[in-house]
Amino acid sequence: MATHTELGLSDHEYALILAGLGREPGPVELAMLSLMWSEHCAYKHSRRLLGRLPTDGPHVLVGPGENAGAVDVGGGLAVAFKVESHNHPSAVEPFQGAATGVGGILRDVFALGARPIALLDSLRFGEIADSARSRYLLERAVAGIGHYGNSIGVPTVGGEIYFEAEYEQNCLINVMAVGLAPHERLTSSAAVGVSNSLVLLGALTGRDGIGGASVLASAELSGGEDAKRPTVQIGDPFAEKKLLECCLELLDLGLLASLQDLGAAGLTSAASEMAAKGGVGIDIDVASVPLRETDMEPFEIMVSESQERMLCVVEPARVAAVLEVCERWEVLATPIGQVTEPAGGVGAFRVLRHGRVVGELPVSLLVDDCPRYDLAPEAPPRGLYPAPARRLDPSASAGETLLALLACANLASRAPVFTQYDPVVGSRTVRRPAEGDSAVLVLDNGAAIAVAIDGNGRRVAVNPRAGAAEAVYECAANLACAGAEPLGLTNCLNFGNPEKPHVAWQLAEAVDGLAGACETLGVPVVGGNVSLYNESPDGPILPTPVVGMVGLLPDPERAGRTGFLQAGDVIALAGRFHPSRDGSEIAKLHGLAPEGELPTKDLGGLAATHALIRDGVRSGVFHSAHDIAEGGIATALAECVLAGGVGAEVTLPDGLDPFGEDLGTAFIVSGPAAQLSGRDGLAVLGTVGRERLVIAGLLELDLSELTAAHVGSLAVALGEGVGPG
Amino acid sequence: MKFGILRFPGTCDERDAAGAVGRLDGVEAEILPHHDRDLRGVDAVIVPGGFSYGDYLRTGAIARFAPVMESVTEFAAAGGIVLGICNGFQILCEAGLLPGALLPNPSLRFLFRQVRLSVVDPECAFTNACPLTLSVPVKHTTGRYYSPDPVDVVFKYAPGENPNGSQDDIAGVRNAAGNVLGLMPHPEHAVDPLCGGSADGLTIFASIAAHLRASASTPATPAG
Amino acid sequence: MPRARVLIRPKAGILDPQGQAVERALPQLGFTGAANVHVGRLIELDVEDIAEVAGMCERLLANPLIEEYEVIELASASAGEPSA
Amino acid sequence: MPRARVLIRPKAGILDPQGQAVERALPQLGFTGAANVHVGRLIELDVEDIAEVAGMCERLLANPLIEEYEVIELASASAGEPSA
Ligand SMILES: Nc1ncnc2c1ncn2[C@@H]1O[C@H](COP(=O)(O)OP(=O)(O)O)[C@@H](O)[C@H]1O
Ligand SMILES: [Mg+2]
Repeated sequence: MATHTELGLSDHEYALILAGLGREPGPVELAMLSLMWSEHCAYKHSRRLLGRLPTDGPHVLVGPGENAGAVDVGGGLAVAFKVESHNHPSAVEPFQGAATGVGGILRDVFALGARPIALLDSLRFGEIADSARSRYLLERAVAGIGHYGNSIGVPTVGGEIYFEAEYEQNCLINVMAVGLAPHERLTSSAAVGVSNSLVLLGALTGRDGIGGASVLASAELSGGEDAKRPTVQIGDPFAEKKLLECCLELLDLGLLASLQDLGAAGLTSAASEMAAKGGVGIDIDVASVPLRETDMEPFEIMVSESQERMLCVVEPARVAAVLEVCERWEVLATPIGQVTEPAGGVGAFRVLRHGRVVGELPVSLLVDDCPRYDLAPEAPPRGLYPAPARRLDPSASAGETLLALLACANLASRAPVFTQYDPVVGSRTVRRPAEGDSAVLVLDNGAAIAVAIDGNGRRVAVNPRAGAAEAVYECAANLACAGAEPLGLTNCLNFGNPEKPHVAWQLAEAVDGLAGACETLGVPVVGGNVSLYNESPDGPILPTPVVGMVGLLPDPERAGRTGFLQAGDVIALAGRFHPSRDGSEIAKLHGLAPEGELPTKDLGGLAATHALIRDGVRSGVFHSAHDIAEGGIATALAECVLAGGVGAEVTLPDGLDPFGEDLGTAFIVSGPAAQLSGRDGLAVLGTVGRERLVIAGLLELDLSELTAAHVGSLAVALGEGVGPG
Repeated sequence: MKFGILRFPGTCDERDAAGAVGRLDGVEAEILPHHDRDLRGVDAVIVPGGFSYGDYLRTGAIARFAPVMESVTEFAAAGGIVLGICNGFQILCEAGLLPGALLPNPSLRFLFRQVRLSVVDPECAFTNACPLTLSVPVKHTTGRYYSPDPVDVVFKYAPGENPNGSQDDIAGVRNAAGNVLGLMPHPEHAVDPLCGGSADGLTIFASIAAHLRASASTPATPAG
Repeated sequence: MPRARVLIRPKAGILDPQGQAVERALPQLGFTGAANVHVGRLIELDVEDIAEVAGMCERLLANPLIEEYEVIELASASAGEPSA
Repeated sequence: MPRARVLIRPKAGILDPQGQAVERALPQLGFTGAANVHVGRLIELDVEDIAEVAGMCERLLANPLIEEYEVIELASASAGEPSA
């Protein structure tokens, strides 16, 4: 039997367990506790920080604490969404790691009673130009996401990808799922009703991912991936598709008292959190759990992370009806235990085998009593991250520079990736990838939502507080370009080892930056995920908070688009734009480390600019709208030209750096001259037309040259399938 | 008039197909689950896209044995109109209701792309209301059509648009009797300009409805 | 109970992109001289009667239009085979 | 030139959804009693040196994290095998 140290518990934590229990835990109990007290399940190093995030808002229906958050979108409909990481499993086996990441976040969304209607993926890899391994990880992770999302019939409508050397050993795979539910189908995971049955739905339980949460997600990756082999989980989107349809039908029929997905720490985590939320106890008999391998120990059954399983609470009189529905969907359903009366207010989690108790723990000990640590943040010295290789001579002409930016891995066309995803299944997709800055999905109430996901680790490395805030602003800017007003936000905090003072500082600063930006824009945080210990022997990743947002637009016919539409339209700049080069894409091409300062934002002006863009798009005055992001205004103009297939001729304001960045603050819009000229808040730059991009005094490039550059490095990296395996 | 839309475990595009059909005046759609032999009196059957049985073993291989397929086979033998889309096409080939087979794309990757289709026979039960070219998306990993024997081609990828190495640019074929058609592109995802910039796909469903109406008034007309 | 091994291969003359991808990838890893690479499916199962397997292949396991199959009887449901 | 046959199977204990799907489908076709069904890949290739094939499996043909492989040397690049 493993010792507490081998299971990742500190001596101090073990002492707390002894005190809480008044005795030594048995083997089943220790396995359960070690997982529930892992970073992944207990948020030991982040829970206190997360309290700083604003969570209230007029549209919030379900805030943090449930499997996913949900906001009201009118007409009795709710949109549920959450982003989650599957970083460490994907570094070990990218195809299955990414695939099961998709499966996991989808379960969180339909556990709430929402039908998943969209996926977005946020990916980070090492430099594909230099690293065959990063090309392999990209290829296989994208294939895995497509495999799961396409096969289960949920469209992948958006995402983002960055390549930085710091992710070489520790790629990031974050996936966001968005679901739709009538209010009355929203379901809690709180177990209720003493003597109600616990019914396990879905796949057989095998030895998949035993100890995954503690071993993989709560420890740094070091060499010897061999040791982690038994933890590889295989995704079965077919099984999950049946499970999804079955669960939604069970909820529609009103047969379930509560529903919860099985993720990290399997049955242990699912059942104990259901019990904690409901203030009840739970009995589970492991002998009734259907197994894929017959010789499994009780502790293995309790912590198995086999995919495609859900746990529900059912009134005894309804169990037969539940089993009947499951049989029709060819979903295995097995009563495995029941809800029990809490004794003196404290529920007990009892694990039995053929009726004999093999473990018994207070639910509160599992769920609440794990210590939450204060971080010991300390600002690091400069020079934390090395300078990247120089890829462009700083004396290159503006034209050459723009072409180099369009071709670089972080800005090149994403088409080689997103053409591997089905963006239309479900018949809601109004803006497909690359058509708009956000994906837009039409709802049954006639309105639409816009969804986007953003994060830029290099800028967070420069200044964690300002960089994390920028992610929120940029995400909101993307929504504004669709004509949408943000309703709620989800986030995934991907950081290194929080026990290191400088990582703790990055994390604390970034959370403050997120919190401040959410307050500025009035957007509540409704959920999220934390992924720590993203480190390799070479050091930590860039600090990478990823922000996903959902916004509402009243009229999908008016959804904004990126591309210039019509020759003769006027092009204008909106926003208080103060670009600089620290932490920018051009600084990276020039071989400069992510250091310096990010531009200070004029926060009142920023919110007003977003409103200006949103209103212009909604009213149809703007034929196109695009936020100025990485690569600066020259890149943004080129992107509008490429997306629209029509050229432009502009003159930039005096002294404006064509390649500097100030994310989330400024926009390029186009529209009829009569409407745009002289409009408040807009500075006219030029007109749409011809087949070239002309920036007066700076560059002249044919559309064909821009297109050739933009096809770029991703197409090369993904040029040919790797084949089987 | 009622169109039946089959649903197997793992089918994904059945709601889309039902929604597409529902846009036509006087046409309703009903989902027909795989385990039920009863076709519920429908006038036409659509076998929609998706990943029936996970596409495990071979696309369409397992779905063809579902109980509902026995009835579809009888329905087709009696001249009933059957349209297979993507996975539905694969299923109909596996079931022997259509000639040929679908093979993996040469890239071995899933591919989503809007393509232009040329209508080879504009007069048949499936195309009588179609323009000569249609803009419709494809999305599949296994869409390379192959047949060792000559086949009755109804849709081809327009020149230069073949996304998957299909033999002779074939995008859709019908059986000898002309009442069963399979195609890889997804007309049900081109029915509303709001969601995709083309409503061309709707004309395929409209063709079927028009054909059914015409044959209802002159019952002796053979399909095709 | 006998254990059957079924080998399923793309028929001669049918493009085998998987085989080609492997053939192209091998030299890049320094393995020269591999040729004639074909990728197919392997199915192994316990059956009551080995004579039934050909029928399973004709109807389900293979598609005779594009694939050929070969059935091999293994000694028994032996040790060393992965079990469910 | 020797011809190698490589059998690649899901490792014991690793979920095999394809094998499960086939196992559930067979009884529907009237084939009862099939059990322990596993679906893997079959790769056949001519090689200069059969000893190299294990290395090919480790690096390309199989995914050693989740699959096991077995290399069988065939008599020769024989007739009866499909050729490119
Ligand atoms: N960064 C974050 N911001 C806001 N809420 C968070 C964050 N991280 C986690 N949460 C919330 O904490 C709860 C537990 O998260 P998690 O363990 O990831 O849930 P699950 O086990 O359902 O995947 C969830 O309600 C989640 O939304
Ligand atoms: Mg959950």
